[in-house]
Amino acid sequence: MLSKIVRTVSNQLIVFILIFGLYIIMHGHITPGGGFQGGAVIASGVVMLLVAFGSSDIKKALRERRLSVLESSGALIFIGVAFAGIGTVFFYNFLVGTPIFGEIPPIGSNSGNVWTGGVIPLMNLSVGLKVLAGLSAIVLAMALFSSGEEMEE
Amino acid sequence: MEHLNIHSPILIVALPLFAAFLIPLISRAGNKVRGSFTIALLSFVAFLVGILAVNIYTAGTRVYTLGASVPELAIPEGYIVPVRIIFQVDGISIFMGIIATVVMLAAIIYSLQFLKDQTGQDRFYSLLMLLYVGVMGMVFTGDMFNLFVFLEIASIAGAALAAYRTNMADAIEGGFKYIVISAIGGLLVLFAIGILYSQYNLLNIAALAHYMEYGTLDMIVLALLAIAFVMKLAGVPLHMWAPDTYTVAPAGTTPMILVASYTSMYALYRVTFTLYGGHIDTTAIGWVLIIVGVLSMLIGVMMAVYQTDIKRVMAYHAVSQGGYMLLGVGVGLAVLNDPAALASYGRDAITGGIFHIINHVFYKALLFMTAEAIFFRIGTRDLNKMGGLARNMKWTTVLFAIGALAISGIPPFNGFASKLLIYETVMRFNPILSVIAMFVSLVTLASFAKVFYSAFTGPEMPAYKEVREVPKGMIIGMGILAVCIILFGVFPGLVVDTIVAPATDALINQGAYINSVMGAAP
Amino acid sequence: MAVWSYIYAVWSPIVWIIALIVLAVIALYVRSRGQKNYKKGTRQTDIFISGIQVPPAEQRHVQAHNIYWGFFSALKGFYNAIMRPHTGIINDYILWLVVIMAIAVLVIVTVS
Amino acid sequence: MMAYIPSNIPFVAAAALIGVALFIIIFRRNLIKIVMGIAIMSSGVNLFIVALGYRAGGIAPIYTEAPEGPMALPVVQALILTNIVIGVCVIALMLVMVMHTFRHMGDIDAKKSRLLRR
Repeated sequence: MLSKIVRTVSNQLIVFILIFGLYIIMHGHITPGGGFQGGAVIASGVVMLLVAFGSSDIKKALRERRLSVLESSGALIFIGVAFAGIGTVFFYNFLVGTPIFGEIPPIGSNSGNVWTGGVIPLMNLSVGLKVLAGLSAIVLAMALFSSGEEMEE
Repeated sequence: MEHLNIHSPILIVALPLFAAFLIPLISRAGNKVRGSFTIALLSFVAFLVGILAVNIYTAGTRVYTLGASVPELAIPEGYIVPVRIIFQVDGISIFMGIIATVVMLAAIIYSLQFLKDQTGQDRFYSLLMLLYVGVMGMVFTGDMFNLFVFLEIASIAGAALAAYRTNMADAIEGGFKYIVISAIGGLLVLFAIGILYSQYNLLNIAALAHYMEYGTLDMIVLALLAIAFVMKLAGVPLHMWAPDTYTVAPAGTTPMILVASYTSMYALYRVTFTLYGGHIDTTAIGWVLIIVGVLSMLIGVMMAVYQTDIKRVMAYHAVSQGGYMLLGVGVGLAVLNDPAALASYGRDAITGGIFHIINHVFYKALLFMTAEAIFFRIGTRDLNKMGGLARNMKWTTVLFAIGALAISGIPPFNGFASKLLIYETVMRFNPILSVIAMFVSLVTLASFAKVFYSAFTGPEMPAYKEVREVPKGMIIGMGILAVCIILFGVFPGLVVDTIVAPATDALINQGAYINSVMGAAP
Repeated sequence: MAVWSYIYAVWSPIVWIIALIVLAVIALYVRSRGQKNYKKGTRQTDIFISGIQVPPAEQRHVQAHNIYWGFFSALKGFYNAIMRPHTGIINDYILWLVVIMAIAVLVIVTVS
Repeated sequence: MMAYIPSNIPFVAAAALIGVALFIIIFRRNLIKIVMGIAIMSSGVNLFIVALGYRAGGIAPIYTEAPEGPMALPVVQALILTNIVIGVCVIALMLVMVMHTFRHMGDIDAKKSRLLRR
């Protein structure tokens, strides 16, 4: 556990890291980034908390079981979205033309419309969920190992 | 039904993937629910594999394009090359798929009892499903980069499974060796794919084969891909990881890791026969395969006789039997451009080499399972400490004897059928190779006689007076494989005609594979 | 369909089963000629080695590393040679990979 | 001759990275260093592949507010992105195994911590 200044600052900063990570996840289809990158950003926020507060405090907040559920559901949403298109073909982009992310962007340079991309933003979101849960679990497990504790089952 | 048939190539890969991530959630409901869910899902997938197999044997190669408006639309309107991810299933793909599915079913049924009191079972089944996904994806995909991705999925899952028993120091070591080898092999494959992409702007195997020019860079790519896959299939002298990994992996997973190795063998054949077919000097490459095969056979079997760890004996035999497959297919490849020799013995040599894959996977899976059954009951793999186990473990003894006779090529078990084909055809190509193959078979028998004597016969050891037979589920898992072994041994002609001959045709007939994707090209 | 013939060999399950039955009949006949008037659990079924004291079970069983002793002894040089590369060190495995890779590139480029 | 050198620098760097990585993996017995070698090798391959898509004066292949001009090839970037994700998994798994090796053997030297040989 580090000093009070570091703890307070990282407590405030984690909000911005979360928002930035979510921004990267949700704008993955029009700007650089995507699910993995955003998830990695949020996981780096978890690393910051680990450094600031020590692994035993974080262990109480981030249960391995919760992370596991989050990770599984991220993957399930991804495959579920892919399955939803199986009326035509697996991975078919069935949302094109619907109000949800269904607008078709103009060809060439444009100003960037978030409501495009069909199923791709949904997949980015699910990948982001999976990556943030998975990377956080890995980092937490390693931190707990180095401090001599075990991850609870 | 029609819908299932159309979408079966992707469902076979996607359903286990879905299940792999659903299993951690289902595990909350208890071990029984998870077990029955896994078995039910795998039975459904096996049913789909059956549908797809029948369809392929009657209607030819199947193409499934992900994300297109029609599954068969490999090349979109206005393009001249395929741009989407394509699943392309032909005779040899579905052959490997059948092997993986049967072994997976047996392994799951066996593991349900084997792991009863272990912790972390939800992760075990998730990883086993992921390994299955990796194997099926590798054999079904028609895209070089997808091949790499599924290779890595199979490697990661396989390494994590090999190191599943983290309380054993050697298990961690075996898993670590496997992941290092796989990571470097995978990076070599990716490097080769990068070179291919830089030259042709393509990733699809059929399209690459269509435009292949075979310049110097392509030769380097061939060497990179071939050596990476030879290492993954444990060919001498790159076999040293195999005994370490197979020895420590838990019983249900060792057969699946073995199948993953032979999936790399499939990839090697796909690269040499389909991707580079018609360009390479088949005689030279064929002889390279033959030399690797003969070295694997000899060194594998000589190392196996020396071992005193029961699973290590079998692991070295896996290396040795891999040599038979390379020998058979190598002979076929060496005479591929000679129609007379190909018709008289080359085709049968390839058939023998491919038939040996399914036979070997079945009996080696059975042997690994019996070895792990002994470990399950007496807690050691050291042959020096065993003795007289046949008195208390009658079923295990019988099943081990079936596996040992099959691997030694004794009729009426399936090892005899494929070895006969290999001896006969190799004899006409080069008699010395055939003599070496028979000698290796002899040493194999000797080595299994040693294992049988040390473990099962002899006086009853006081330490093992109270040993009981393994639970019924484990015997059923092994029994499935034993029944397959006997059936394949008694009716080899039927099996060869139904499932092995289409696989051979798919390898030899490069044009059909290319045409099923590129046929629609303008 | 079940009969499978090739140049030098023929495989037929029926012939095999007949041969198996014949062998079984012979084996059962030989077995039936044996003595049946011994009693289990008495000294009649004990091991007898010319009156020597019978050693305990662990010492009667030949251990695995002693089996084929002559074979390994005769091939000592060969076994020393093939045991040396099997070091079990991961670095050596990769070294083998790099060496074989270089050879393979040379072979394939020169052959074509 | 000199004109070729600048455009080949990425490939030279990739080759150097892969060479360094192979050197580390072959000659360093420390398991952590082997993992680092694999990470470096992965970077080298990634650099090689992403350099294939380079075009002189090209911009990032994103159409949002894109200026006129050629774009770099996006497919290779998608490929290496996949490889980066795979690399993260592989390296995490390897590090966990090294941790367990240290716990069991008290050493992370490849020679001293081995149990399986011959």
